[in-house]
Amino acid sequence: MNAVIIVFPGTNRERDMAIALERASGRKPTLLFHRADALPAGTDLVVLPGGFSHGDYLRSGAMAAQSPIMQAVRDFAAKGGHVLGVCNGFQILTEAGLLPGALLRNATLRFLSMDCHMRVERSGTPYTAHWQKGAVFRAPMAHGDGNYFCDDETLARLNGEGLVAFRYSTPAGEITDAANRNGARQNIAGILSPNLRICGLMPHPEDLVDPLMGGTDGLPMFTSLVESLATA
Amino acid sequence: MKALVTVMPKAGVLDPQGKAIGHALSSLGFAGVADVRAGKVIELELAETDPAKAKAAAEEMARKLLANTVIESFRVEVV
Amino acid sequence: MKALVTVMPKAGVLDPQGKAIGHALSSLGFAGVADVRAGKVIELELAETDPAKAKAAAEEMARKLLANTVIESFRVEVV
Amino acid sequence: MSTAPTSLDAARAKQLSAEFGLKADEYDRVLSILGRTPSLTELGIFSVMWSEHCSYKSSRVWLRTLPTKAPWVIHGPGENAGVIDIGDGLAAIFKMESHNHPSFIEPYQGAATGVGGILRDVFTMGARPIANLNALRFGAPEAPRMKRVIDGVVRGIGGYGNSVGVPTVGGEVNFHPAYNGNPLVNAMTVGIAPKDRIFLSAAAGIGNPVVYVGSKTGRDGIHGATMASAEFSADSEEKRPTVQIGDPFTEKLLIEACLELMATDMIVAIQDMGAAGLTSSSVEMAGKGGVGIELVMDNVPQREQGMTAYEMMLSESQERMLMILKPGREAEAQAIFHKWELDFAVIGHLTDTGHIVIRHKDVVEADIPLAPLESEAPLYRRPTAETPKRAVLDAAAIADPVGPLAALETLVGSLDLCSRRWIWDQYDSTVGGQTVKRPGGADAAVVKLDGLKRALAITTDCTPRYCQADPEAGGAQAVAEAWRNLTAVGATPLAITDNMNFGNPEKPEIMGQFAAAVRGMAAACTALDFPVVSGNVSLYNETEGRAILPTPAIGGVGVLEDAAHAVGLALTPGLDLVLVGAT
Ligand SMILES: Nc1ncnc2c1ncn2[C@@H]1O[C@H](COP(=O)(O)OP(=O)(O)O)[C@@H](O)[C@H]1O
Repeated sequence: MNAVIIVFPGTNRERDMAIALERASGRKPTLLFHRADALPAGTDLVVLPGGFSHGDYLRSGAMAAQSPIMQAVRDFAAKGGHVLGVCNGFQILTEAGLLPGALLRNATLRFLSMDCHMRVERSGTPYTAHWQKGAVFRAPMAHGDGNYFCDDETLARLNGEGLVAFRYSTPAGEITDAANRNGARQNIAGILSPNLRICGLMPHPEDLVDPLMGGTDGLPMFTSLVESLATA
Repeated sequence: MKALVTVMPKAGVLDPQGKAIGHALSSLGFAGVADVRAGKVIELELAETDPAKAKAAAEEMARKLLANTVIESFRVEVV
Repeated sequence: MKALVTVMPKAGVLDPQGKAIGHALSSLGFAGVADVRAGKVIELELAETDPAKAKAAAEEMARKLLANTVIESFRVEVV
Repeated sequence: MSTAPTSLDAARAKQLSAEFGLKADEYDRVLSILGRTPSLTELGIFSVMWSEHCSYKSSRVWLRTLPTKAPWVIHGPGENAGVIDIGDGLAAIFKMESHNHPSFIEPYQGAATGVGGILRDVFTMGARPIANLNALRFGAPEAPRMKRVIDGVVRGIGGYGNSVGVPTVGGEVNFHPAYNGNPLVNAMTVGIAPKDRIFLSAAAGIGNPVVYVGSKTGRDGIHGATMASAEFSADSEEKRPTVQIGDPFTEKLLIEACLELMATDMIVAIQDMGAAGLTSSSVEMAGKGGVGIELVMDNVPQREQGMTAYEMMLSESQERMLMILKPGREAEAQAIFHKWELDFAVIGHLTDTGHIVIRHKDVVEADIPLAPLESEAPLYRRPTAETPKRAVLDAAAIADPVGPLAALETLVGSLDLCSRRWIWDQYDSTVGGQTVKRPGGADAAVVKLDGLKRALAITTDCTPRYCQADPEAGGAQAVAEAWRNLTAVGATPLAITDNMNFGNPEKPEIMGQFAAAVRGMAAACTALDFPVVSGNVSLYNETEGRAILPTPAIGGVGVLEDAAHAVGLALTPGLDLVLVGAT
């Protein structure tokens, strides 16, 4: 799997992502600075990692969505390429119009840094193949703007087409308000594009891939990707 | 000339900041505040001297960057 | 009636947001943007019907809560 | 071009010197060093360099008595941060610093810029910052403004650290009415560098270019360093200078750009612009290197119109660094900073005059010999009065009116002991992917070194009420607690940084607390082979004549050869509980 991690000014979880991808695939991903206007030949997966691109001033992800490299990412996606956006990366994907909706300020108005649980709503995708539908996993979240919003029509479509990937849940898998710390619509933590190749989510599975750091709950996402892309 | 771009959350979009401000105002004892919306204002100092052109340019900037029209609406004023 | 409270960073106070927005606008190819300042606007829906009183109340809210007068200045408009 | 700066009117200069915080005899020394009345810029430079904050004039005689050496110490106090050998060819670089006064005036920005400042102290030496900690003391939550201060400080620390992407992995917080008008915000950063690639601040090479990088200079916090050295009065809210605003995004770019430049061989010396910005960095770099320095203010990147040399030399705008480059490498270095969208300007060069010369608009605004500026800096051995020893309480003789269960409940629910989750839930503690023990997980935070088995354990500790009762025992206890917290996670304790927060040193009882705390710390450090490698002093922490509790905050660092051996707090079912030590 040839993974490329895009580094914007202010990106800060590129190393975490590189560690997780290398752990799952045995290969070091390429780090690509946002000024590039093309992806390396043979790219299988583009990752937009977490951080505060351009300080997240104005709106999270808004300025990064306009970076030169994003045109190449759009073209890659249009040709059916796989794109993963985590946290700030998810925000950038929505700002760039590659995923619907927007990430508003957390309903608590505070930065939220803690482990959360998510229920897998759709299995069998390149991102979730290693989980059963309904499986629950844990991951740290660390964001100020993670409150997923979309209009009713979009919401109906996401639900109807099975494009909600993950919802915040209790450890037992119940979808409750208390589990929905940032106030996201219908506890949505992550979504997929209609072709299931673009995925955005707020929490950080890449920070939970090593028993030393508290567990390997996040690893299935990366092993799913490695297997799907190896056979693709 | 100066252009003021005011960006507000669209009607129907959750506005946690506005809600929290409303809450804080009432706990500070301010009565009669029915509704609060919190938005942004961006002041642009433009080289352009023609008001109509300045307004058009600022609107273009708002559409492309300053506002996210999925959740926000904007208005531009030239002063 | 409606009161608009506009809160801006004081002159001379660093405005990292404005700086970054200015930068982004120029890399998007917008020329002729000399300076950008980013602030907040808070729309208050007030029960008060007397404009002068509404303005005074909104100013009081701005001083007490909406603006941080150490680093921000504000203006109030009643519409 | 004129050659000598224009002196101020003599009477005006004397009056201004007092306003800038110079004592009458200190001002006389300025006159004798210059042989004339200073210019405004010169007076500004003297007053900040001789302020408590920059000169350590009240504390230096005591700080010298702290043990600072061990075979693993690479650089002790005197550099931007302390440097120790942690094995595998690596060095840990760390320091703690206060931002108390700014955090009271504007809690969010004060705390945020405190984090920014301590990060720069660490990455300026070549380290990538891997962990932040914060030691906080607040007043009673019901005291005026205190809720806003608490909220703003915690948000500010999180806001800055989260954005630059350095995990905030630990800290401490206490509440006491003595901090009602003077909360303490002490921030600590730990970074990692190859031990043979440490960057120092001593300038060298006559003719070498002096380079300014980072943000532009504005009129921020002019005279902040002298403010940090003056007692608060009720009207200080009026006198405040323009508050410094933190820009963590620019800091993040500065970290990446500096580390990229440091991977080359272009840098001769580098220092961050901290308190008293351009003044302290240029004076210290040239002073340490024994060279002269000439700066042209016209070349300083400026954010505002019409700034004077005085304003630029004293500005405390954040996210700026000063460095000396090897000759002829300017263009290469500039390319790196432009890639990261940062300002880069050659603002002067090193000279053989031994003077600092400031030019602006073809006028010499300052010309000061550096040697006496340093060697004749005031140094005080202020009178001390010992804190009276209190009678030892006979625990057995004290009645128990509540019973152990109720007492336990009260303790667990008390402000100083209740859960700190509400704080660390706002701090990104996992970014970097190396956090083995997060806040609340162990007695010290444990952060692994990327790609290695090795990990660092880090803690901050101090119990101010012990220090109030007995400053010597309290100082020793704080060091011992740091040592215990490190050993409790399985680490070998190596060294400490400290942040000495005290009241007005001109009062003998305060200076007595300071001296006793240092005695206690020194004794504990010596006994435990746990040297002090860096630190910071914050004095004049008083409001209307009432001092804070003596608060010598200790930041301890230890090493674990194998991160997998780190021990946490969580009890595991089936194991025995063993109490070690006498009760
Ligand atoms: N200001 C803070 N920032 C981050 N973590 C904190 C802060 N204050 C306390 N903590 C964390 O809370 C936990 C308990 O703190 P404390 O009661 O001071 O610990 P101890 O007394 O065991 O040393 C520790 O893990 C500590 O790092």
